Amino acid sequence: GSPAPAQTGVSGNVTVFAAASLTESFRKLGEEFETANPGTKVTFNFAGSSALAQQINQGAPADVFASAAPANMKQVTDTKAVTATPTTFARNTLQIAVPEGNPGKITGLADFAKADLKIALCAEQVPCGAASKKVFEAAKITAAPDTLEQDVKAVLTKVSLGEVDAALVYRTDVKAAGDKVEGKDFTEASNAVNDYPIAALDKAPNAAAAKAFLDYVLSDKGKRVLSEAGFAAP
Amino acid sequence: MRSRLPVVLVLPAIAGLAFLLVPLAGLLIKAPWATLPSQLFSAEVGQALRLSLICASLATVVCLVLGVPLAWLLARSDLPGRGVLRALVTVPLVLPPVVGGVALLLVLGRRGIVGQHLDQWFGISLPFTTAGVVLAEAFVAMPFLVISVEGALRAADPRYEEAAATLGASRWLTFRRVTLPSVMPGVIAGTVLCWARALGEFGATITFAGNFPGRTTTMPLAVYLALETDPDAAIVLSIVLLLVSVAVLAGLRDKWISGPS
Amino acid sequence: MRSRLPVVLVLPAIAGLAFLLVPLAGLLIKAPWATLPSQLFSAEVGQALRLSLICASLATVVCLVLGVPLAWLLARSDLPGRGVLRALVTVPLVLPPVVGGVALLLVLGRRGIVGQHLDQWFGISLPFTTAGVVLAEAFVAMPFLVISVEGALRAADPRYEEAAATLGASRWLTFRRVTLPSVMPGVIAGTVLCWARALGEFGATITFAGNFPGRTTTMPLAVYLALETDPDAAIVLSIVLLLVSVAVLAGLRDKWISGPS
Amino acid sequence: MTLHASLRVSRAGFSLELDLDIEAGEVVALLGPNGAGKTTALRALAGLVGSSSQITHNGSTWDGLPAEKRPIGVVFQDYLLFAHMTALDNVAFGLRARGTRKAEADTVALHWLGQVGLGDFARAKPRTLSGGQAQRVALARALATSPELLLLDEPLAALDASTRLRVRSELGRHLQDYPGHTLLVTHDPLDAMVLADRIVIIEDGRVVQQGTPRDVVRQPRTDYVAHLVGLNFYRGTAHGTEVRLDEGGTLTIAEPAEGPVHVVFPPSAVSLFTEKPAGSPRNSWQAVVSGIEQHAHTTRVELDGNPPVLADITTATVAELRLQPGDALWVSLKATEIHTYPR
Amino acid sequence: MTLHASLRVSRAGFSLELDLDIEAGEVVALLGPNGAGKTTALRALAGLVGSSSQITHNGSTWDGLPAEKRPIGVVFQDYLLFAHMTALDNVAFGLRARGTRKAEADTVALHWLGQVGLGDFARAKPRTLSGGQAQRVALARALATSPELLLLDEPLAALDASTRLRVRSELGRHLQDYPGHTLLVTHDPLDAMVLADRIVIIEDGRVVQQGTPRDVVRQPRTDYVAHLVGLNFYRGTAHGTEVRLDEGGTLTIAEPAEGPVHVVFPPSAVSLFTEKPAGSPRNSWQAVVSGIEQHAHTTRVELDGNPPVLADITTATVAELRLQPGDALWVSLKATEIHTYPR
Ligand SMILES: Nc1ncnc2c1ncn2[C@@H]1O[C@H](COP(=O)(O)OP(=O)(O)OP(=O)(O)O)[C@@H](O)[C@H]1O
Ligand SMILES: Nc1ncnc2c1ncn2[C@@H]1O[C@H](COP(=O)(O)OP(=O)(O)OP(=O)(O)O)[C@@H](O)[C@H]1O
Ligand SMILES: [Mg+2]
Ligand SMILES: [Mg+2]
Repeated sequence: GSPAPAQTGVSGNVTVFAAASLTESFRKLGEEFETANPGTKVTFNFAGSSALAQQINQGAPADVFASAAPANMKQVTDTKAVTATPTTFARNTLQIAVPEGNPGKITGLADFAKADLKIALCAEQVPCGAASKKVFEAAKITAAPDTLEQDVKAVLTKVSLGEVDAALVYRTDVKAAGDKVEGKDFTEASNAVNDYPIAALDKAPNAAAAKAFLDYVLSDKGKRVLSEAGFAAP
Repeated sequence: MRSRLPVVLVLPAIAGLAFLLVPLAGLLIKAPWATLPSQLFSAEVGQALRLSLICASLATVVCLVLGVPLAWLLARSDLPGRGVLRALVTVPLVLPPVVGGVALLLVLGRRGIVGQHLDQWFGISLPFTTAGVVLAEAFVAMPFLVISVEGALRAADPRYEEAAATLGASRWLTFRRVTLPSVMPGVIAGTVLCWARALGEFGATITFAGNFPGRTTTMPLAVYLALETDPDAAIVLSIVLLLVSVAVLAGLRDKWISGPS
Repeated sequence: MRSRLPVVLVLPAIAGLAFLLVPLAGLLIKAPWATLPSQLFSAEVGQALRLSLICASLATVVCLVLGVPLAWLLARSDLPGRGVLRALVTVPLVLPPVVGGVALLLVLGRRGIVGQHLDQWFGISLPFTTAGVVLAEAFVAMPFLVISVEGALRAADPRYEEAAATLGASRWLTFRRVTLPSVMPGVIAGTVLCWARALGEFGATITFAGNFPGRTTTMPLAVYLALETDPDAAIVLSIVLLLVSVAVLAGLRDKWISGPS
Repeated sequence: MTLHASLRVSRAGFSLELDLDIEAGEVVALLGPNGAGKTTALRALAGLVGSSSQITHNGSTWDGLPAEKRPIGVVFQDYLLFAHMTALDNVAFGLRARGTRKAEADTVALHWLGQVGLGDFARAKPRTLSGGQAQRVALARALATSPELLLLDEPLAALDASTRLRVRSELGRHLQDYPGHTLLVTHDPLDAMVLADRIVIIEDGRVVQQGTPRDVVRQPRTDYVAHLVGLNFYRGTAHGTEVRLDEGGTLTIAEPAEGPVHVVFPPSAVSLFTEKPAGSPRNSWQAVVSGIEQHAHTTRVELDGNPPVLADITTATVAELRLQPGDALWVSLKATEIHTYPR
Repeated sequence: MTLHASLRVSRAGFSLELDLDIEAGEVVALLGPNGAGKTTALRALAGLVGSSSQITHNGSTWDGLPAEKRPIGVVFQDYLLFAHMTALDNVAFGLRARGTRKAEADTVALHWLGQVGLGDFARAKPRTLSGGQAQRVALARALATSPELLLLDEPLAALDASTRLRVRSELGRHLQDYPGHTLLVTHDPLDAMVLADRIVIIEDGRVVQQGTPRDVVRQPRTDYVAHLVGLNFYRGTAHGTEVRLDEGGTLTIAEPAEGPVHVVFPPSAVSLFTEKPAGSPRNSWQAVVSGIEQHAHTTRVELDGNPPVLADITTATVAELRLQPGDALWVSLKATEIHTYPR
């Protein structure tokens, strides 16, 4: 990791567009950043990464964009809203999520092929779905999902309500879901690691603060907050 | 024979029209038209479109069957606490659809209050099925129908119902043959709202019924997923949905309207 | 004096009521009530709730000002192609709200067709502002108002307007003093639909106006974020939204309704 | 078989207390000025208004029975035809509601449309009918179910004069054959006279007079009734052949009477002269013309005097006298034309 | 100053072709059976119906002028009072629409409500008014703006007999003072007679007769008009004092005539006998009673014969003859009572 940034003397508002899955950790980061840099104010816009990419491409006044997937970051680099190379600041791996008490008696990834179990996966179009696909390909398992959800939270809702017996989601999400969901690690998870890229925007209204926030996320303090939430270091 | 339309009405009307239509025009202008044909004739899009139309129509039927009597009860009976009931009926409108889906899961899901019995006793499981899509859409769309029809009922002259009663018609016959035809414009307006809302339904559907191609993937779900990877394709899909709905609405409404009047 | 309510109407009405209310009851039952007070009195929730109510009400005003004249134009004028216009007006209903937000960005965004000029000439930028929330909600909610009011207008007897004309009233005066009061129930129904829909709006708002606490984070957006971090809190927030809207609707509707009749 | 109705309706500023007995086959006409409560009484009989009325018919009570369970037919004052149905469907509605099959109901309905002279309008929608045509469809609709109690609220009001005569005599024929009870609300004394066996006159929710048409015509008891039947009407006190009128003036009558009496005579019994008449009429007094109205075959002259009086004279006389409002004339009246009866 | 109107309306199955001239201060009554097009003509004058009519008034044309620009006042057949306004607001509406300030408009409106006898009902909502009260408010509403052309579609139809007389004479007084043009649509020949200077009678969209009330009453030209004014009416061909009637029968008249004529006489000129009368009447023929109607002071007997005839006889005579439908009687008629005029 990089060393903790020195006091930069930045001030003013910094607007951060961040993937919704970063809500909890980035809020904490934002508070710490404000304390470390008096005179700054971090404003977050949490939404789906793709919606954020759309907004940035339509000229939204953002300073920093933290995406949950390289694909959404690519949408903004394609339009030259960001020309610098984005940095990967966190990684996430998949876990098997089962409802409290594991009613489906799930032991491993192989159970995902059982037709009589209710299985939820993310849709291929979203990052966790793409990762799931890679995992199943590596394990040579044909999964029999009952639903292909639009995001991890939707999958988790179904797990926590016991509507499905098993699902593949990110480790961070299992952690956030609390007691109602149990997570199980599996070996094939290493085949699909999801990178979270971050970048400052070229037209950032507050370029200095943007740089400072970006540095703070990549600093050790930032890493600690992210790892508390279950993210792996890049 | 009537005078010119008054500016004070026509200007806001045109502004309103522009407000609704210019964004649509924006979509049409920016859409990558080149990809439209390939999208339009892809099997998946066809499937999603068919499923959307079928589910929205079935949901509308469910809403009509349950919602019109409900509207009548709210408008004509002298139940105590009608005001609160009426407000409660409006509530699913306010509920974020995703929460609506959660509420449906709490009741009709595998471990839901009612759903667990459905599962145990009849082996019926609604989530992740096409029936689930219909239910989710109906839940979200029904208030539109109920409120439109109730408004129309309260504007209708109740003396026609008295006339029917003196002719020996029961309340049910009166409802069917006198009340309902006389509030047809309101019912049609409500049906259109209801169908359109059901057709565009996303949050409750994906939460309650999930997303499985051919079974529960309706157009809005397909659009949402396309937005994740290929926003242009999403716009094209939306335009397809729009064009189909405009065609259906323009076609059906004229037929319905010329019918009763 | 009238006979018993007919079973064939009352049964489906009750079924419909149950269908709408049982899921809400499910939410109420499963909600973590213990956290309610802390949620209810947290500054963020208060802020989001206030913003929601203000934006939904402003959006409703926008819809009334633009939508009622539009409904009148569709119902009373003899424009060519009214059927198609009417269907087009319904379209924003069908559009998945997220796509609606994209469409608004395409038109009113800083680089949008209209928005770039607003920005250059007047320095006005709508996205990511509270005004943007109002616009997004109005865009999504207006069709409800237009269609309800148009239905009511077409059910009203146009001969009263003729009577007003013979008394020397211009179309505008006739509209204000004769037509509008006589379709008040329809306008009220439409206003309720419109307000409720605006209050629950999520997709277009988060896309067009973003999610900035205190500025654009309405309750549905807060619910969305809560779903990310604490699903139980999301349910509690939804219930808060519900209770407030029921209170407002039950209160207002009785006042409005007793007014004109 | 009698229908006994004791109708009691009260609402802000108005109350109705009306006891009505209608025999089977009898036609009772309810007459009264606007707002007297005629429509309210009819609605109470039909079960359309919440009331504490008591109605018994054929040994059974109708109290609490909803409108659709009462064996009634109603023609409403403003038609209330179902706008989305054809005239035929409107007329067939009552039969269909009673379970008659469509083909049969349509046949009967067509018959009734024919009866009111609208056989050709079976397929017409109410909005394309003129006011009178609509009224006639409403009449056919009420008659089609052969109800036990027929309630008619101004059934002929919107008919043109010539159609009215025809429909009235048809209605009269039907009512004669009709075994049920009929209540006819009307403003028109002629309708009541022609169609009704008995006339009940109400003012402000209370009966002021009832009787056969002949009695009502001959012996009105209130100004309203006298006005209705077109008679000069006074209250007075008789001493032998002289009646002192309450509002001033004295009249000489032919048949001696004593005590408080009503005094009536037709306007046609009054003669007008520019000079004080000599000759036989024992009543003559001076009066001033206050109004002149041209009627079909006579001219009605309104005179202010002691007492004031209405006179019907021939148009020739008007021309001869060159009558103008303000003219002072001599009114003369034969004692034999004056009818008195106790108050 | 004349209002010239050449009204042309055509719709499926019906067309109206009506040329009307109304002088300033003149009241023209439009009479005709149901569906004749009276309301349609009124709507064309008001500018409420799309038509190719031409209307000129005071040198300017109204063609293409919308209803609200025409200086008119209309009383509609079914009132069309604004349900959400009080009676006062209804009456004040036209004044307010013309920019009169509220206080002033209310004063004038209250005056007009008083004129129609509803001063106490200023705050009442139309739904709480009885049918006749509502009609009177509609009348006040139309009169309140002092229009140049007043159009009345059956303004008195829903009034009770006694109110009707009062409102009619009030209306008559107002129309006399009123400098504008008035068109009155009515079914009631008496209303037309009392209120109108000229009567235009239309059937099926075409004028069949027009003239002063006196002329129309004396010389009807169609069955409808004869019916309206209550005369026996025939077409025939005269040779000296003998008229051969088209529908059969011959009548002897007093004044010789030649060629095609109309023949009329009042029902009261007809006498009925059980035996062939000797005496003076030169016309007598046998006929069968087909209907009997009790009127206020006479009985009307309908007889089938050659020709058929209506007779008004006293109630005493009815009793004396014990009249029943189906009885064969002798009809007798003095030649001097018969009026003929060329066709
Ligand atoms: N719905 C109502 N609410 C309150 N008052 C009413 C209502 N309908 C009628 N009234 C009042 O009740 C009284 C009786 O009215 P009703 O209609 O029975 O009179 P009516 O004799 O039928 O008069 P008309 O000959 O004008 O039809 C009137 O004073 C009227 O103003
Ligand atoms: N809106 C309409 N559409 C089609 N036909 C109509 C319409 N209104 C009236 N008619 C027809 O036009 C003709 C003339 O009708 P109108 O109402 O002018 O008659 P009217 O003389 O006023 O009759 P009434 O005395 O019954 O009021 C009738 O044949 C009627 O059926
Ligand atoms: Mg009445
Ligand atoms: Mg008419």
